Amino acid sequence: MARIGVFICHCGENISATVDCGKVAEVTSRLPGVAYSTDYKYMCSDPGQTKIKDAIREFHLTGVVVAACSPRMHEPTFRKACAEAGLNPYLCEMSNLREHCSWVHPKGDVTTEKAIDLVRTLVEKVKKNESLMPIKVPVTKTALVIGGGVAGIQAALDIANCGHKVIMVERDPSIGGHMSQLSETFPTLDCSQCILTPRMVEVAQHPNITLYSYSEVESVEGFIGNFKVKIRKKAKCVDEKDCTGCGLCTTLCPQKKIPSEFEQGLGFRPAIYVPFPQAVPNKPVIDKPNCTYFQKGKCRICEIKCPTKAIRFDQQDEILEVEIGAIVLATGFNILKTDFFPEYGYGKFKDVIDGLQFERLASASGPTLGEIRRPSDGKVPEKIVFVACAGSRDPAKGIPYCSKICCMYTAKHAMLYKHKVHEGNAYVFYMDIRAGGKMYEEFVRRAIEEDHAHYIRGRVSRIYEKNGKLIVKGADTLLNSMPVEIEADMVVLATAGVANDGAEELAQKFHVSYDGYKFFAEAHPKLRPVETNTAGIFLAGACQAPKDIPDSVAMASGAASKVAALFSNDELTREPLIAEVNRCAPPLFSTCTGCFLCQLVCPYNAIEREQITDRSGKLIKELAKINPGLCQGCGTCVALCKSKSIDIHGYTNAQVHTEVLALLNEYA
Amino acid sequence: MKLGFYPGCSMKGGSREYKESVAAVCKAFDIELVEVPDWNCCGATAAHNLNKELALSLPARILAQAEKAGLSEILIPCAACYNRLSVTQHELNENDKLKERVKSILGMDYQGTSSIINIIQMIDKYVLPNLDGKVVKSFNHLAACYYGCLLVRPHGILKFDRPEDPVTMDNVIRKIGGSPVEWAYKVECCGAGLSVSKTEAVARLSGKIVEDAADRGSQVIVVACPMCHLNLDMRRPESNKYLKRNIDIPVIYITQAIGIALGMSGKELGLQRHFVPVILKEKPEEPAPVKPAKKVVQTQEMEA
Amino acid sequence: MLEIKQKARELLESGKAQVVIGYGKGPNNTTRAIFVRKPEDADKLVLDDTCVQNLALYIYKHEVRHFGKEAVVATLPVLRSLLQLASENQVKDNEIIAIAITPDNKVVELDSFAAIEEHVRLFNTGLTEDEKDLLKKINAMGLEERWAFWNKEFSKCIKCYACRQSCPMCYCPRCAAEVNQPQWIPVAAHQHGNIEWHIMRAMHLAGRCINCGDCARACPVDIPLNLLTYNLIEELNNEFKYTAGLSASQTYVLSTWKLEDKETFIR
Amino acid sequence: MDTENKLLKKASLQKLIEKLNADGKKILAPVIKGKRVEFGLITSSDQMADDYIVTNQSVKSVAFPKFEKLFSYEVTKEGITQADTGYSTFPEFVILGARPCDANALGSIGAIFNWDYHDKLYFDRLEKTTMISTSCSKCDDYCFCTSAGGHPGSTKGSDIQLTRLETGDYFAEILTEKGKKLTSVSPDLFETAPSVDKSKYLAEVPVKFKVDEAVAKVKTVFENELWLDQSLRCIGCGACAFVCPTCACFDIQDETKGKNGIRLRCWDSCGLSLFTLHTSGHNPREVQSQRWRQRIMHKFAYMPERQNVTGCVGCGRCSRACPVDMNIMEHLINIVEVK
Amino acid sequence: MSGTTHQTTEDNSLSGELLMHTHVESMRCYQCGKCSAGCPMALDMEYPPSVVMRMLQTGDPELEDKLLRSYAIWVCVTCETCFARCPMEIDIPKVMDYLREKSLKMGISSPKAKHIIAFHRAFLDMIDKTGRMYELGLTVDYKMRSMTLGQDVGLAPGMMSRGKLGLFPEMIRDKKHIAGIFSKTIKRKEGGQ
Repeated sequence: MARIGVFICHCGENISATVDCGKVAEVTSRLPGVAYSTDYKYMCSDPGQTKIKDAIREFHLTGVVVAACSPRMHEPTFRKACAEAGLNPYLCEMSNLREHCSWVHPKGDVTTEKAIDLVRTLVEKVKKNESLMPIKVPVTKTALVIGGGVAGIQAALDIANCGHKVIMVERDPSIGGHMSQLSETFPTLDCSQCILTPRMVEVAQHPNITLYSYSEVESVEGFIGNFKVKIRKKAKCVDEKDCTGCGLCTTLCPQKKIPSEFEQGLGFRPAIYVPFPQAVPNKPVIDKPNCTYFQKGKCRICEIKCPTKAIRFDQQDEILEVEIGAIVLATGFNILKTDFFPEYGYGKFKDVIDGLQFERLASASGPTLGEIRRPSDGKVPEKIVFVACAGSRDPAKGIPYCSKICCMYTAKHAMLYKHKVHEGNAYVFYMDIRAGGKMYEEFVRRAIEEDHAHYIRGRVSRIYEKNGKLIVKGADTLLNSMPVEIEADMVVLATAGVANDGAEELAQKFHVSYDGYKFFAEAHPKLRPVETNTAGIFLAGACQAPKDIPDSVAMASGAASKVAALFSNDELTREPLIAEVNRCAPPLFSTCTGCFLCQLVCPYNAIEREQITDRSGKLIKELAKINPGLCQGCGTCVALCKSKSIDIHGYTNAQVHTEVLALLNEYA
Repeated sequence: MKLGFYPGCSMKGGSREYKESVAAVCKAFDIELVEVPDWNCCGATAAHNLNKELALSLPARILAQAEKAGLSEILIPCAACYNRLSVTQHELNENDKLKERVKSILGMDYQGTSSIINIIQMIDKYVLPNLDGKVVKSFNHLAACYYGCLLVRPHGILKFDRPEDPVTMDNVIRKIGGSPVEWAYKVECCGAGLSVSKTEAVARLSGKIVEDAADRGSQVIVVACPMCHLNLDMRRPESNKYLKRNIDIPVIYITQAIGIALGMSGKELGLQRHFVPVILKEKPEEPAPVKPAKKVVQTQEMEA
Repeated sequence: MLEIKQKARELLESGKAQVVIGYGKGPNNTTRAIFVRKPEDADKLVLDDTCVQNLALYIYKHEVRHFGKEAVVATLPVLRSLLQLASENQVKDNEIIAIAITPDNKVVELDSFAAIEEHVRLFNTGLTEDEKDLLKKINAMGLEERWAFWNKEFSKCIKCYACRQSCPMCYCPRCAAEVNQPQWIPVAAHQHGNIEWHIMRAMHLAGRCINCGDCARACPVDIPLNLLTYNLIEELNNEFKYTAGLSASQTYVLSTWKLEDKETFIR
Repeated sequence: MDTENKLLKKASLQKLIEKLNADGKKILAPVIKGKRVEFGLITSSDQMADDYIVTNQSVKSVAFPKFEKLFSYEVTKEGITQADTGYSTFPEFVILGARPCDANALGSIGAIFNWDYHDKLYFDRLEKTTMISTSCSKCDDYCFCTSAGGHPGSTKGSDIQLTRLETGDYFAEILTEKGKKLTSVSPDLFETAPSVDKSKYLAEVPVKFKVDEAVAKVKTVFENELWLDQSLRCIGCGACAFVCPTCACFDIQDETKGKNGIRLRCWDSCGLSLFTLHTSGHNPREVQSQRWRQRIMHKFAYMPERQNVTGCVGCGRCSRACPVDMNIMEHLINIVEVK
Repeated sequence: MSGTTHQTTEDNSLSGELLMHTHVESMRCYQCGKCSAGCPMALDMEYPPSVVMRMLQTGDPELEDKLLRSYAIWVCVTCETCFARCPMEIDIPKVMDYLREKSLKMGISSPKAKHIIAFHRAFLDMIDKTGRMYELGLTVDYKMRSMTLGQDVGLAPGMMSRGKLGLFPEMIRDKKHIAGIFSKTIKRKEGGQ
């Protein structure tokens, strides 16, 4: 027989002003199973808590209902008090008389009646409460950072500096990401490479960081604190230990005209190559599809000439399996493909380029050594047109969002151009200037006022080539939409930032959700911006949405701090309020039918398949099993289970049922 | 094979050479054109400028007549008529209420099931596959293929080719031995229906088209629309006046180009009816072409 | 019919199957399920218009599974049941051989889900015109009239669970109606208990019912139970272009979400 | 008492119904409901179904309804108080037109309900019920009463039995005091009967097996394979048991509302898998063949042993109702034929 | 601008009317100007397309009136370039059609556009009468209406000599049908021309 204690709190006058607390205590004391009932001015105070503890001991209470304020604040308080008196804390529940009753209703009998209803409901529930123990999950204190751009680098260094192991996986031969391609950065115009390179080197040299470049994640299993990740190390065909990075091979390779990815196709590289001089690791890889030996079966010049005999043509991809406690996704973004703008001739006219290409032109280490020369004939452009919102804010092209970074880098481009070609003319077609950020607006104004970039408010309709010029047709919407036609030498499109190639597959691999544009989705847009819906997986940088360097770095540090917090304990303590699939005697083992429709709906991927076998190993039955490390207790599986084989501890079917009946005054 | 055929008014008058050449080409490929019985004018720009219901009802009558005659595929060589009929069919198919209203105006049943094709689609579908061995005289000219507005827009409804940079007609020219030029005015507007009522605008717009074609070295402009032809050919004096240049590039229909390649006579194709005399210069011998640099496939590599 | 017998004999003789679930004749010229285990018994198999029972529910019956590899004479509902069961992980690929009839009356052996899927595509799987008419009729009733109609029908129910037991999709070893802690659905065959039972069952079949009609045929008191699922079938078809039992790999429509899903059904 | 033979004119039946109604009795008779014939309340003879073999459901629910309140209770802080049922409020029923097998079957159930415990509810209801059976003038392929110890004109369990004559009038046998009492509402309606050879009006139900042989044989085949063979197609529903006039298994359920609750008795069936499920999860009758065997054994072995009656009257309802064509007569013949 | 500017579409504004009749949401326009930038006739318009859209957005009756009296709506050639490139997929040509029809119905069409309107009317009258367009007749009719007798006279002999100008109109057989269509549409609305 249940022996429930009921404690009605006045909350000063917060509750007692409209609810007759004494009456609530008196009426509820008569409920079957209630062994003790009282009211008090401040239940959360020390004397209040003492009342609860004393009553537990004196009346041998089997459950406690505290009718007070929101459990958000004081549930831990009262549960702790109960635990101190020897009662399992999960046998204590709070009824929220303040927010749910006294604050929202006037004083009166009806209000008191409602308070009684609320308390009675919970009394019935607590009768069916069970003692629960918090769940402990061991934590592997190694983080996996995917992506070696500025966000990944920042996250890796921050975690590593906290003393935890980090594995970094980078798809390309070198880390550095888009930031390493940039010339200067807004709004300070400091050199991108100069600030990034030391960080890249730091990653390579950090004792806590293991870098796998030219590698990809093959598969992910497990859950927070206990991921098992397979990494595919693509064959570089160069022995990393033997190679000294002397670079001789790259100069001897007969293939010299392969468009360089790093130079955005504006420069060339050989088939055995280091993407850029400051690359980390600074050791070459062989690009098999473009290598003469791999394609034609002979050449081997690099192998023959290598002073340390480091070339390994027979090297195969290698699969590594690592145990990981937390994952940071920092896979970055991409820009629009060239077939996106037929009306601008993007991809058709050589001198219509994108922002990243302009960065390479402006970069001192770029194909033109920092001189602004147009790709078609190497001429220094006298007139250059920048087109903002090229693809962004364009629902017709499927990208209604603002790419956020273009306004700033376009201003920067105009400025860089004017700094390098003093007599040149820079035109910027824009729709709005979005320069929210420290020193950002000032930066744009500088481009206009000091560097005399011609800003024209209007969208370009068409660009075509004529006599070596690019005719840009726009309109000035601030001048009655008067047509504007500019004969430019070069056009730079501030193409929209889009989700990276393979983002969707990657998201599915990691079971993180993503939005309609395939950017990874954060768990909460405001309060959990670096977490994903899958516990233990965090986001950093532009894989979540287009963002600039400071934002990416800040987010990376945020993700790193989340990882560090997770790693601060050996075990992860989780609330035991999670779902469980029932078990019963053979031959059923469980009433679960193994339809696994629950598996489909679980947002946390917490449902696994468990096989029941007989002694000889023959499969008897396949059941759903809930991984306590992953389950967040959302209850979706419970709602879907047709055979009612799943229950959530703390909110069992029986508890909810009895609560409903009690509320209808039909309690058992 | 049989194909439904809606010639449109101008083919009976101002652009009869278009009809003549369409007929000649179709005959050469055993395509029998069955005219929509008792067809009427589609209403052109005038109707939709002044009255929406009229603008829908006139084309709907044509389609209804075609349906009644059991014509499931209708060739509409005039780009303007093609556009009006396609748009009408689309609008009525999208809006049942409107369809009912139009049906009551017509006093006829109308389903909207016929498929409508333009001249280039027809050539692409029925002529090109059977072209082998038929070309007797390579169309060895630098040609500016002019598509105009109404063949490609609105793309959502017509769904023909690439709206900003169409290539189907260029491909046809290439197949008959011609060299299409890269130029900028493929889909720019010629001024269309303002030819008579606002000639100076048409002179300007058409002038720019002709000028770009000339500047790119074109020896002929190929069109697929009587309206375009009118503005580029008949309005040449006005456009030359606007340009202060004397450009004498002839303007011919795509069907005439094919006819020429098939070895038909100028008379058969109605070339003599053009204002700008059709004198086709041969494509100059080119110096050995410089091998173009291998097409750069730009890959935007990313981290991991 | 001859071919069916032949095919069954072949399967049993070759050992490809140990039991053929099919239709046979009982006394009084009735049609019933039979379980042929010996090649010589294959002659007992029949297939005619009276063979309407959905045999799919026998394939997971413990005693039948015990015989070994099963083959089943598969009418369209049986095939669709197999696919639906497969999508719910109740049967595995290549586990069952389906002996099916093509639209031009040829006997074919389908031993994989892929083959069954292809076969099912040859048939119309939507509601028939008659079924649609019935649905229209019931939906044409006003709310109160419909409520009265169902109340009257449900009042007949004796809770024998023939509807559940005849349904291949009702494979739960413990039905939700049998959960007694808490007792969500009253056991007694009173009005309240009957309504809750039938509505719960219909809801559990939403997106899963393959419309074989066995529930209604099994009912000893003639409650037109399949009328309940017609509506669900139509709604899911209209709202999500979804039909149950067309593919072994289709994901359950009511537990998946697509960007293009409309939400107009929320009223 | 000795049987009194009377003649009830066709027209008099209607008058009898009116009189009984006026006397406050409720009359249950077979009525046509769609494609089925079921017992329903009538107020006039033309509401009665005319042409039927047996009703789809048996008459047992008059004394053993599909669910029945046993008592009500209230939970208070001090404990539980139990309130009594409304025994005395049972209405008086007259069953008009039950078949001899049905009338006979109430005795079989009665034997169970009066075995180790006298079930007051059942007998109180039965006490208030007068059974006017009608003998069978036709039968179908499912009928096998003659193999189950009955026959189409059996008067066992009836208070009055009517046999329809070719004139449309009824030959009425007043069999019990209760029957006699019923006729007293209007004795003049029951006229003196001419001498009637009742057997001439009865259907011929062929004997398929001897009931004693079946009873003897069933005891010997407990381990036989035939249970599995017979029950392979059984889907384990309760249709057979619920339409059976002699099945008496029930389940006890509590239904609560607030502090109050009622305890109900509901039909149950040994064919349902839950019937013997233990709390532990173990089920002694794990598979359907065991449940099917139990059903037959109970009717033909255990009941004859314990209650000295067979649990089957040969009405054939279970076979007619079975969704998968389980035919009890065919199966019993199989059993009898086991060597 | 008057004080009644920037109404919402629920009001009896022109943009609300447009939304109802053509399903074109002028409020979607975010004034990027791509339409005006690509419009071949923008130079001739006092209100280029993006300005037209802006005027509609204001809901200001004065601006709406100006719009309906504008020359811009008549000079639009419906080349669809604006629609093809509009990032918000606004069907501006449809808007223009609607504005023209309304302008005409209200009798406030720009006097500057009288030649254009005259041409359209002559064109339609021709169809009304014959079912088909007949160039010579059309030209004569138009010139009578627009009083531009001198213009294009030089063309006629050229056309004639090239067989491009028939002397007699081609008639369709079912003229009544066409006349019926006209009387149920354009004439109904304009109360008979």
